[in-house]
Amino acid sequence: MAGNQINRLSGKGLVDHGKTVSFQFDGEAFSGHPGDTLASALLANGVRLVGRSFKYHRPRGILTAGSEEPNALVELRTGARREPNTRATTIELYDGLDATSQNRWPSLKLDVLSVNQLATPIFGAGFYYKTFMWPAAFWEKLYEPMIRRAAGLGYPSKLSDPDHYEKSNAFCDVLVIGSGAAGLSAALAAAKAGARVILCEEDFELGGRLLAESDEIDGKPAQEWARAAAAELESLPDCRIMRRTTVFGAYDGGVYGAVERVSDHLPVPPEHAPRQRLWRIVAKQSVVCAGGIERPILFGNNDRPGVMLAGAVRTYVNRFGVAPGRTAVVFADNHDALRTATDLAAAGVAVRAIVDPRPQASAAAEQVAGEAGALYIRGGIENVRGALGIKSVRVKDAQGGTKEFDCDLLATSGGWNPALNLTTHLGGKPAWDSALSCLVPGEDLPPGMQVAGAAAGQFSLQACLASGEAAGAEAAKHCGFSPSALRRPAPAQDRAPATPVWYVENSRGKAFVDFQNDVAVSDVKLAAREGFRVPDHVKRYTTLGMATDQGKTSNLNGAAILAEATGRYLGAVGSTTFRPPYTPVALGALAGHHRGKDFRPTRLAPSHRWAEEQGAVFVEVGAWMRALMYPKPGEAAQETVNREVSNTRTNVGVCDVSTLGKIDVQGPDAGELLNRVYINAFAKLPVGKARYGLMLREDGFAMDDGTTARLAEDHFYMTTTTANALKVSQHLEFCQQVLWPELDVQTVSATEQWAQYAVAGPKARKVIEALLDAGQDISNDAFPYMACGKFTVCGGTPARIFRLSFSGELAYEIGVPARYGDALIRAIIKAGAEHGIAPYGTEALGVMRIEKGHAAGPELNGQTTAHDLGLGKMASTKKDFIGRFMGEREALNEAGRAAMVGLKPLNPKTRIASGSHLVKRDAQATGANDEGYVTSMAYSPELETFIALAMLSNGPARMGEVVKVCDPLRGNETLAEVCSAHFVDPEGGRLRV
Amino acid sequence: MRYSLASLITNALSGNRNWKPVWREPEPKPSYDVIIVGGGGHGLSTAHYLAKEHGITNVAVIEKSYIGSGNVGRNTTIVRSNYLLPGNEPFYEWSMKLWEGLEQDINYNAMVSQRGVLNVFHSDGQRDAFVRRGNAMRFYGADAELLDKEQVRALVPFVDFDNARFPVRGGLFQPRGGTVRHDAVAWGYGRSADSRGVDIIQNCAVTGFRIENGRIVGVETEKGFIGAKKVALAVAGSSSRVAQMAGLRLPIEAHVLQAFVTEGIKPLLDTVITFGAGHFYCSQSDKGGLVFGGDIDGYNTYAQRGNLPVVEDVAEGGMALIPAIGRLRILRSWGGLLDMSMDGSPIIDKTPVDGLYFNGGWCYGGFKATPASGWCYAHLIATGEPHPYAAAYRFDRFGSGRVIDEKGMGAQPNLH
Amino acid sequence: MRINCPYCGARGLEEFTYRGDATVKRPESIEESARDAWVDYVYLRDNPAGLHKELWHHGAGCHSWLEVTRNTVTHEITAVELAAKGR
Amino acid sequence: MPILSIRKEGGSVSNLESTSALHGFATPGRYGKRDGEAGVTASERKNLGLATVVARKGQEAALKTAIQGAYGADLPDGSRSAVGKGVRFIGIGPGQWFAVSESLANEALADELATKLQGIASVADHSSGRAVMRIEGPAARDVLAKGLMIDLDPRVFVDGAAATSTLSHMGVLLWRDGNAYDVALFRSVGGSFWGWLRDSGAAFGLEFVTTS
Ligand SMILES: Cc1cc2nc3c(=O)[nH]c(=O)nc-3n(C[C@H](O)[C@H](O)[C@H](O)COP(=O)(O)OP(=O)(O)OC[C@H]3O[C@@H](n4cnc5c(N)ncnc54)[C@H](O)[C@@H]3O)c2cc1C
Ligand SMILES: NC(=O)c1ccc[n+]([C@@H]2O[C@H](COP(=O)([O-])OP(=O)(O)OC[C@H]3O[C@@H](n4cnc5c(N)ncnc54)[C@H](O)[C@@H]3O)[C@@H](O)[C@H]2O)c1
Ligand SMILES: Cc1cc2nc3c(=O)[nH]c(=O)nc-3n(C[C@H](O)[C@H](O)[C@H](O)COP(=O)(O)O)c2cc1C
Ligand SMILES: [Zn+2]
Repeated sequence: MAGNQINRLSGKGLVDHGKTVSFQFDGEAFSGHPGDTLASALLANGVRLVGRSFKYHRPRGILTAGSEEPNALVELRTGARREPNTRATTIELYDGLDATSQNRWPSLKLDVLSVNQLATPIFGAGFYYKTFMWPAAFWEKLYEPMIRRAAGLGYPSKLSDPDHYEKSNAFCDVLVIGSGAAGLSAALAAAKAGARVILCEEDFELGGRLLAESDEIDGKPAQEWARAAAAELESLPDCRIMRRTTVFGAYDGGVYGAVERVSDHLPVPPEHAPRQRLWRIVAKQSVVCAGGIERPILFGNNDRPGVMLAGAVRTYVNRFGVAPGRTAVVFADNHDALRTATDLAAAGVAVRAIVDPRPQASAAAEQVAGEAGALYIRGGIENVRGALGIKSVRVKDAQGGTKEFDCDLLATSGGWNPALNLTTHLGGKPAWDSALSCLVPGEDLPPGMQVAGAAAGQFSLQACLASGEAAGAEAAKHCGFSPSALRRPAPAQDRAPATPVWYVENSRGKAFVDFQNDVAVSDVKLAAREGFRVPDHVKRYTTLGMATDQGKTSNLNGAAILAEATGRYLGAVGSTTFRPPYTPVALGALAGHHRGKDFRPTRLAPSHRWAEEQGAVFVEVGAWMRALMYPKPGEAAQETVNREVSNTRTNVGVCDVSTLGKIDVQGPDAGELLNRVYINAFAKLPVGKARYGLMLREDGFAMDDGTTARLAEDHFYMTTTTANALKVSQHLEFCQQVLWPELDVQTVSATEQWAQYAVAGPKARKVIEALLDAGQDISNDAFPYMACGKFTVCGGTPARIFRLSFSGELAYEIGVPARYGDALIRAIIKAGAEHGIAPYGTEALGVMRIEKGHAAGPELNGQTTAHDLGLGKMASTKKDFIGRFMGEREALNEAGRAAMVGLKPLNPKTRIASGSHLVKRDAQATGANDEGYVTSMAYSPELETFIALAMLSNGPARMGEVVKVCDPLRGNETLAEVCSAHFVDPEGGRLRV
Repeated sequence: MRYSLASLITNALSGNRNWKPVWREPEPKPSYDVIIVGGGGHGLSTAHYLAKEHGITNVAVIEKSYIGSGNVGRNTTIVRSNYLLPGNEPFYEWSMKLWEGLEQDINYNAMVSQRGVLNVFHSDGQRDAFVRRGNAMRFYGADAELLDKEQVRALVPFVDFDNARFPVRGGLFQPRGGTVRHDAVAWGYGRSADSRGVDIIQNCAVTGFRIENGRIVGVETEKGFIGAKKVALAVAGSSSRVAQMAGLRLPIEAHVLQAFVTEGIKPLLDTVITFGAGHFYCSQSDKGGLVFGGDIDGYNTYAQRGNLPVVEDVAEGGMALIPAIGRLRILRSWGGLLDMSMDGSPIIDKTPVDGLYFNGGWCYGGFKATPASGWCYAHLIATGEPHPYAAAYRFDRFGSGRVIDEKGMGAQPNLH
Repeated sequence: MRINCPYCGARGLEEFTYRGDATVKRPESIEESARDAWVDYVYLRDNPAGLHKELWHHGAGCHSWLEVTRNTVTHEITAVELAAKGR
Repeated sequence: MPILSIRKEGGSVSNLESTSALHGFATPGRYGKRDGEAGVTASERKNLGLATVVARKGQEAALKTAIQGAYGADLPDGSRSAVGKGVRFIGIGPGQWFAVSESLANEALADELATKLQGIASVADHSSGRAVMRIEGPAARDVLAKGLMIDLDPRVFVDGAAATSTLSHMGVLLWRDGNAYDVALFRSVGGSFWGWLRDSGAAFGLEFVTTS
């Protein structure tokens, strides 16, 4: 098969000619060499047609040799690993590579939607804003689906990405971005000065343009110099070289985002290796040596396969050993591109002509043309023939004469633009350099950033080497190192003035500016005519620069056309904004490990494993998994809950409440702090007692509730709801540190330290007594309702016991150090066996608290006040506390507010769905009649009816009234009676036995 | 020039050489009846409705940059009316109605796409909260459906139902919700206002206000003083900065929200989806890019760009919801300045300065409000009375406690 | 963005939570006459473009509340202090 | 599980079996790359005494004197540790330290500290609330770098250095002990931590061994 590489230049370039690699493109088998990209291998095999454009489905080839490629996008890999829109110019060839062209049907050569080209006059810039409006209903049904199908490029896989990703963090003194002449010099200078250096290179080889040119450095071929520099860097202990790593963004504080393509050059990631790795690099200094990006000169049908940037042609010839064509024409307005003619000729490619659009003839160009055996013509390209690949070009000379050249390659260059994207990510603006005719990095670089080489507008090799070295040394100096004297003097005059030509006037056919998005010169002009006169408006109206290449090869040409069309100086027109990422970044890499079950950490309660053994059903509560219920085989969910509730109310149940937030509050002023954060008083709470408290936000709305126990004069133990644990800790720290730093109080989270179980039910005491070590008394007299204390259980295990009840039954909460949590639940079950103990989950817990009318999450929704929750009377009038003043605003206390009540359906068997809204019995379900909503609902096995808690306008004054419960979302309406929220044991007798 | 099939063809036949500017580029007049500060969606829609509904055409919209350069041109384009509280829901539902007739009204295709907005939930508690919201929507005549897991699967089969940390258990769906082409909204309203005589003055920042005896008399700008009987602010993320020039201190903080777009792909996602457990919401643009976003960065800023932690957070949410997007690539990320109000709801009101009006506090949700905001603001400016749909959007609600706090987060703008 | 915590050193944003303006002061009085001061404290903000004193909580680190002086236009941080001075 | 007879286990008496935070997740053995020496070795340091010591207002100097007297350690004013007799004190915040001890196991450390520091510091026990994992081996830094955004260069993160930070969305306290890193994590995330460690160490070969 190797024999099919008809355009391979034997022995030339850096590819490994000794080995072949086989691959497929559109189902056809080809071969290439290690060191090839898909693009170079395709070109080696004489394949020029690679893709179709976005709008007109025009046949497209390969324009560049790097990550700026707008045309040669393919679907790489198949099945779940399919990667649409992958640039053939950056895909490293591997054995078995399988790529498919995209945006064509039925085939690349014969594409039905290329009929769009016929309608190009109608499909001008922004045409869709002017049409598809009639009739209105047709948009969703007809126009939009049609547009959506036609738009987009490759097909995404709809299967879960099978590869894994990870993230890593790195720190350095100096981050060098790019490994061309400038980058290697910068890294060497900084590393030799002693700085910790990271060098990132998006390519798989170090060297940048050095790999692509036939330059010499210090008397050696540049490629050799690059290899030696890389080897020297590798040998330095504090220099880390990261190949295949693109720095995609600069962020505040010296943070750089980079993505390393760990396994993309392999068929599949090796075992244990990720596909890609996101790096967050924290650098004290950075040196951007990202090089330059060549821009084309535009002319009619400049998008034909075979039109290629002049620098890319050299890359294919010199680095990959591939002749991108057999017969070439060079069309350029600059000196640099003449090397293309030279290198092509040296590689045996016939160069027919060098076409120079500049007003003045160039003696140098004329000479190069002579040496390459080409004609030197001052003029422009008028047209390009050959839809699926260039067959010939027509050149119009300065005198108006035309000449047709048969050729299969047209190398074009309009000059170079610094790759300055990263220098603007923190809001910096590039500056216009009128001598170089390009944008260069501005003054307002991100803090700690320097720019060198072509990225700084230093285009000669000498200047790249010198500026790289100087920047590397300077960066090291900023980090406190003393670099040795610079080796390379900066060249005296390095600013070859450019006479840029942006496009050829009056050429035939569409001249494309933005290839991928099919934006032509005429579109930019049309936009200007319609009043879109700033680059950003033109971009948005025409989509210029919005494709996957982000206009790397087109933005400046676009601005130049706009400047001309609006009669302005190009330097004054400005530019659009560069944004991260520099090149597109896979979402998988940005997510790293955090997908699937690893999206977020999972917090497991101390009884988790035991609960699993019991067959518990779990539910996510924030980060926690909690047991929702413990179904017995064959039991329906409602039956389970009923059983758990009834058993708790008649015998005894146990529930893991360890997930509640627990905060240890110590110090002489602990009571005072609590006084200020709770609406009710805590300072005088006796030692050995607990109290329920409600906290407000400073705006007067309820924030959280819970019980707090006083374990010693200077020691309280606060509990919060599971959901708000972090928020409350943070709030307390705010109060301590910001509001009242004078208080002598210390808080620390104890949530993880204690495994805590609620043991509830008439027989609860018996169970606890069975666990208590001898000589301790928890009788009702010794340890009444709301008592708390330290005990030992199960032979010396330290325990805290609280006589608290959420269920409304006689109940205890028993806490032990969490490492005993698993053993304790087993011990509780064992001790309770003779009393009929059964575990209950959060569902049963919810039923019982609703039966008792205790507010919880659905009622503490951040929109309710103490008044709404029926707790207004609890508020102390003697002290200031968080939320007091704002909580007294009239609107937070007025009678008409929705306040908490109970609801019983007139028919006990009818559910009152949570989230239903309430209206008067005879009123319609409309906004004007809305009087509140149902917060929580349960079936009460004890009362044998559904019950609910609701927030009802003026609710407490409407006991006995029948209201309509409306759930139009599910088409239900029910009548219910307003009642007290305390459904079961309203006097609380059961708590106190 | 009216857009029609005929005008499109006629122009195509003449090489598209005869299209006229979509708006004029007038020099400012010495004075106007109304000056609107801010050429975003709200400013331009206000101008359109002032002219069309109230016949007030001696109006200038003054924009410091190019029109649409603000949030109207950088948002994730989601429109919906799935609000909870009575202060909000009727307003946003009115906005939905205006969207539905927008293109005929302004003769501009803004690609109003009613592809549906799906909010998934993961627990019974979240479901109940969504039910409360869905019912509130139905009470005010909006559409809402509660979907179970299988119905969600039918809409978005590639969501992770099997291996998720927070499994999807259902969703609240608003079929009439969807997306609208962001830029087209600015341009369409601008074109319509211009054609009715409104002057759109670009690249002209307002730098101060001239207030005499407590009454506004005009604005200082980069192009000099311009007199006005009434001045109406609609500067979104710049609200505090601009209001401060008139001596006002607002219940607003400026924050940044980032948004993202992937490379264009063939159709994947046919609806708008919002992931409750992570910070991620996503739709696919007609061009093929997945457009998505997440949480705000969370600190006061005027920098119009965000930081890496939120980029990662959003990607993590995306991968957790749709693990098939791992190999799709983010093409561009950007930020917009949000006027985050203290209760998360907007303000459309008079100010203590006579003749100076304020519109702001839209947080990350004002794009969908663009038509109704313009409608109600124009009403306020023209009549001096708040429009009934926007009657709750007053400054004094913070003093009285009649806040409109959809999320129940309190006076903490970065949490709304 | 990285905040140089006086206790922990420079740490990434993800370790902190934001609270906003550090210059607002909780009124001492709960008399009706303090109403404006309360509304100011809870709701009104200068929200400047430029230097801003603001509170951040180093929740994933030392749990300190920090008073950070930061430019809201450039994100440059010019000072970081413990909010509880003398702690 | 039967209730066992009373036995003494690290300072407290209990006939309840104690359970490791990694129990049921991590079993000893080799994970990831199989060939060659393990790049990273992880073990759980069980039964450590762990406690926070927070100075009371105005008592920081007194506290320092007391600790110096009792344990011969100078409480550090920053995020690093001081090792005294049997106890390591790690700075975790202004006026706050995290004490770690092998000899004063489990509750014993907090009990002793509370007694000795009565009135000058607030002491809270965390011996059950955290699991302490020891991570060591040639690839230890590379593994930790996948979760921690802390510069672990040995010249920066010197022996005894410490950091309170997050690791893969989990709060951790990390300190360096010789060439080993100790990571104290919250007990409830033991399984998630292990999942992260297993995945992050796989490329280097991870050996999980148990101690104590
Ligand atoms: C990333 C992101 C995603 C969003 N996603 C959605 C979404 O999906 N759905 C939704 O409903 N909303 C969304 N929003 C919110 C929505 O975009 C905004 O609330 C809304 O656009 C704000 O109104 P506007 O269009 O008038 O603002 P803008 O477009 O910001 O207009 C304000 C204008 O005022 C100008 N201005 C400022 N200062 C001056 C001055 N001194 N003189 C003159 N002019 C001045 C600005 O230049 C700007 O053009 C999002 C926002 C962002 C940033
Ligand atoms: N004479 C001319 O007109 C002209 C113009 C431009 C360039 N040049 C030549 O090009 C060379 C420029 O040298 P240089 O060192 O400045 O640039 P370079 O182009 O040689 O190297 C830049 C390197 O940076 C890498 N890179 C770019 N962005 C990156 C990112 N975000 N992350 C990681 N890697 C990234 C590229 O892959 C490339 O290897 C010189 O040899 C110069 O002579 C000449
Ligand atoms: C809905 C929507 C879709 C977008 N799609 C693209 C896109 O396909 N390509 C692109 O480059 N930018 C896209 N953008 C981003 C814009 O290029 C630009 O970043 C954004 O409007 C903010 O402007 P700025 O980056 O110039 O500040 C899109 C923006 C929005 C709001
Ligand atoms: Zn800190």
